[in-house]
Amino acid sequence: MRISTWEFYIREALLSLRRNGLMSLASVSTVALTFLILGLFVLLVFNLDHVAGTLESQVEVAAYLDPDLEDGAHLEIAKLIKEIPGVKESVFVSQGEALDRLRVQFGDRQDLLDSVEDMNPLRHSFEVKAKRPEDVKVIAAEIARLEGVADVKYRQELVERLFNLTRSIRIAGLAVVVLLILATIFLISNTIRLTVFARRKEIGIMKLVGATDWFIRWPFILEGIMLGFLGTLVSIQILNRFYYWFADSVYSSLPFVPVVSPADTLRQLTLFLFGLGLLVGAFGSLVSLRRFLRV
Amino acid sequence: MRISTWEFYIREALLSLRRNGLMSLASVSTVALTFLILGLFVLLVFNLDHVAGTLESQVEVAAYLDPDLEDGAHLEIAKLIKEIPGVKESVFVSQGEALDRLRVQFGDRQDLLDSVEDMNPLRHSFEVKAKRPEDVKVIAAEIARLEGVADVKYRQELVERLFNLTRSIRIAGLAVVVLLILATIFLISNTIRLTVFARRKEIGIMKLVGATDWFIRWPFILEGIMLGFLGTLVSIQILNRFYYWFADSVYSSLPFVPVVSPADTLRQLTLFLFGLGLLVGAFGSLVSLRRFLRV
Amino acid sequence: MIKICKVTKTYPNGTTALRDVNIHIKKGEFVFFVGASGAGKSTLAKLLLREELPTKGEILVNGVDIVKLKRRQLPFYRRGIGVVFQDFRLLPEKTVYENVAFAMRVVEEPRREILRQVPAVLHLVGLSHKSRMKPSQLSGGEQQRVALARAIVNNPPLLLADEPTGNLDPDTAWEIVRLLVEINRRGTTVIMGTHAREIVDTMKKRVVALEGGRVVRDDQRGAYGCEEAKAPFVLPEVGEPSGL
Amino acid sequence: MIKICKVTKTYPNGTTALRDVNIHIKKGEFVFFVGASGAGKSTLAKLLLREELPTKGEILVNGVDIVKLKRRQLPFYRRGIGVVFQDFRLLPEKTVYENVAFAMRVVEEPRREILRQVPAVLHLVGLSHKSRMKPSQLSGGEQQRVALARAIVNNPPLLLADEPTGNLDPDTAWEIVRLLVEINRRGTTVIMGTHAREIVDTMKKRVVALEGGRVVRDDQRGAYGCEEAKAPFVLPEVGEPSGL
Ligand SMILES: Nc1ncnc2c1ncn2[C@@H]1O[C@H](COP(=O)(O)OP(=O)(O)OP(=O)(O)O)[C@@H](O)[C@H]1O
Ligand SMILES: Nc1ncnc2c1ncn2[C@@H]1O[C@H](COP(=O)(O)OP(=O)(O)OP(=O)(O)O)[C@@H](O)[C@H]1O
Ligand SMILES: [Mg+2]
Ligand SMILES: [Mg+2]
Repeated sequence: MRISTWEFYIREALLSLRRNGLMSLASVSTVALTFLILGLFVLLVFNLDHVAGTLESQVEVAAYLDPDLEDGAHLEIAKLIKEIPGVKESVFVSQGEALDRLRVQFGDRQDLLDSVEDMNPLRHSFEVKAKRPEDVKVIAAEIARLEGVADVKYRQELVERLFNLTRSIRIAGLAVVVLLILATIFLISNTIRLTVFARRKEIGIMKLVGATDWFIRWPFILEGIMLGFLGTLVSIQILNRFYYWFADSVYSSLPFVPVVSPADTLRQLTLFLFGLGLLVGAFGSLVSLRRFLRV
Repeated sequence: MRISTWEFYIREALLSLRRNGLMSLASVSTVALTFLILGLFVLLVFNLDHVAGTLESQVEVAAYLDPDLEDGAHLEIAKLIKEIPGVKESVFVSQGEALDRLRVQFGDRQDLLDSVEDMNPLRHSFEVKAKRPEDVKVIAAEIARLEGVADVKYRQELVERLFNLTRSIRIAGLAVVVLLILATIFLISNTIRLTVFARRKEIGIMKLVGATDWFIRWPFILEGIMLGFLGTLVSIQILNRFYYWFADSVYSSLPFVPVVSPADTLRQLTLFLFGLGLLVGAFGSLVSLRRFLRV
Repeated sequence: MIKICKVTKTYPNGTTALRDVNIHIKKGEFVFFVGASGAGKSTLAKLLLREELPTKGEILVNGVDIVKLKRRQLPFYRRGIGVVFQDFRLLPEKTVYENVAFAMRVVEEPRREILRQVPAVLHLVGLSHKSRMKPSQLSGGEQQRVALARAIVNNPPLLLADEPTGNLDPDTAWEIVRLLVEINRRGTTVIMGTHAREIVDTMKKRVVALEGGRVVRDDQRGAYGCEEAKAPFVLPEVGEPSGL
Repeated sequence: MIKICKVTKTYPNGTTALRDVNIHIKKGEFVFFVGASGAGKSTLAKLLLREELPTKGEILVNGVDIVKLKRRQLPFYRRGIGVVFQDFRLLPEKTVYENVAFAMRVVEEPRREILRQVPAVLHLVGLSHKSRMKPSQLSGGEQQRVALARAIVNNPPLLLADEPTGNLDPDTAWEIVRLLVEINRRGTTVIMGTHAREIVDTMKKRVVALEGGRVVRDDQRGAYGCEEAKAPFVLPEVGEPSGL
């Protein structure tokens, strides 16, 4: 195929974009708008997943030590706990600290504790966090087998609930995103189909003048790709600005809410949307043409 | 205007729907799909709002009574509390009940309480729920002024957080829904504009034959209304089925999650979507026609 | 009835299609517009229909300056004119019957009238048997006759026919001209742009000749060409050098 | 070169446009197809271009049965045919130049060739000055000449011209016919459907007459009508009763 033919295809595609201003605008804005909605939900799902992950990592196992353990023996135990696979971190809580905490929990009913002050009945303990909630059970068992550990407790029910919650969030999020992707593809190719439909007569004429199917297709495909590209560009710009602003304002006003850091996420999202945009543009054109090439 | 002219308009609109099969299909499916997404989010927002409302109604004020109050005096106080505007419900918690609760809270550290068993330091109290979290402050003040009430406590911080949370949910939900409505309107009228564009030549011919603008407009408007109607019908059907299924499965598997009851919500949503669908269809046609009527 | 005074039409792209044209047409006249390809015949028809506006000059129809017509009044003005467009301009999605009926529906004729008139007109142009077909299912000449049927169905006082016989064989063309003459006899002013030398020469009606947008001739009982009889065409010699 | 054997064409809506047609055309011939409106001329052209398939019969072009051509082969077959469509079929969004150049791009002519050939052909049909315009900015006759320019720009071995002079004044029409004759002299087979009696009668070429889809006449040096000279048309009497 001659280079000048490719030049022709590209020139045709560009010209057509400009000539069919209304139709191009309709396609580009449909891509931009649907991708904007899609992108916002992908970001939302990313963040929900992140929050879920943060929650998961806070599940704790409490390991109470033998009350008659020597001072300093807990350092050995700490080392052993850290070696258990799946453990994220473990924190030593001394008898004294435990009582202080209880005091805080009791708030204005401190008087209840005054009586026990002198004979602190609490024990030293470790608070162990697991990387994933499904590991908690195994970790608890491992810790229980360590020498010097008297008792291991974790909130079975809470762990399971959390596990269910994060799994539901992930499944629902994925489902919504997949549905939105399908809807987006459908809406965009609907629009492209209409723009091709408006030019069906031209396609017929080209065929009668001796154009091959591919000679007719290429400019349309390139146009579809350009439409996809432009639409994606617009949506990506808006998404970027919005998300940086959003992440900033959350960081500064609600620092305890975990937000996915923008740079990485947006890079992935950009790649994904561009890929999708170009594919939908190209295939949308290709599929829409089929009917009208039968002349 | 003659009746036969109206008959003509309707016949034209119906014929055009059938003749422009591809374009009609594109419009109807765009309406259906965008409304489906819109409807799902309206339902989601309704439910989030419902959950938020449920949370709000659980904000409590604790009113501790004078320890040396006569037995039975609390009945009088209960009556007075119920009369305070904004109070949703109030529950009497006796000394004994309070201790039992504490016991439950302590779990396996019951030993802590054994010492206080005999000289129960806890007091009788009322747990008062407000209808709206913003009323809590006023209600607490009112209760404090009652005779026989020694002390009033409520968790200022929790109330405010909850208040913020529910307000954010409502604002964010409303914002998303409004944005989706705008996007929906835009996508639908984009599609209609393309279908009108494909018939711009016909419009020009009609004008040259002496048709008034309204003679040309009416069939398009009616067609737009029919497109909107059909699209809404499809989306409403799917939304109905889905939401009944969803509500049922939540009721049966997660009874503690509050779900908005289907019947009412769906009736409102149906009305809203039908209104929106018909309006967008009619106005979409009307606006799209404008350019091409200038002949 | 029609007064075209010093009309010049320059299209937005710079082409001047009419230059300083003055034509008066009386009610009931039958006028041929002739001229080479691109002389400005269709442009004149477009101006009369107010599809285009003149760049300069006035066009009075029944004493009304149609340049000044308001958008609202346009449809009502146009209803007084039947038009056969050079490129037919039929509604592609409507049947032959509906295309013709459309012109009557536009003026809200009662259904009874439509049911009576449309088949009659289709019979006149010889297309009764094609009334259920779409324009795309017709031959060129058939489409042209549908366009004529639509133009005359409302008995308009003015008929603009832009090459109404361009796609017709001589016999059918003559039948159409016969029809136009008949309509003209009943009082309709007929303006016909045409290239059909035989028809113009035979009819001996008023002929306005355009050339490069100017009126170069306006004869009461004129012919297609300047000389009454033109020398017949001579085939080029075999082997003659040519520009191809 | 072309053998049309027992071809019948019935359109999906039941109209039979051609009935049992047999025509053989030798390479280098110049053939007129004449016939009343709806006789089947355009249908024949559509069959030869394989825009439509015959209901019955065979069409051999250069020994190949074009009915059996595969979809893939179609464009290459069509490149051997230049066509002037009755309704022009220009690409509305392209300029005159681009419309003509398109036929050359399709066969991937080098750019040098396109730059040389397109202006030359536009000059031949007298439209050099309109090359930057869109079809909608041209008069009917100008559009028709663009269609012709596109048909001949690739020097195809077969030229199908469906009423290529229908929208042209007699002088321009004769120039176009002259062009066709010249092209024919260089070896191109020319098939021309026409209603122009004067042209057919003057040219004395082979004439195939169709009537209701049947070949009713096929004369080697024929005329438009059966009789060499037809009685001139007589205007209807004043006041003659009519069907309107
Ligand atoms: N819309 C337009 N924009 C620009 N130029 C135009 C337009 N329509 C016509 N023209 C130009 O105006 C001139 C007159 O055109 P017009 O259609 O009036 O010719 P005509 O006499 O009808 O020719 P024909 O016999 O070929 O139909 C031509 O040169 C044509 O190219
Ligand atoms: N696509 C179609 N579908 C159905 N019928 C058609 C179709 N095209 C043409 N016809 C019919 O076939 C017959 C022959 O049509 P054709 O176009 O071949 O005539 P023609 O000889 O070219 O006439 P004209 O001189 O008017 O152009 C006509 O009766 C016409 O109505
Ligand atoms: Mg013209
Ligand atoms: Mg024909």
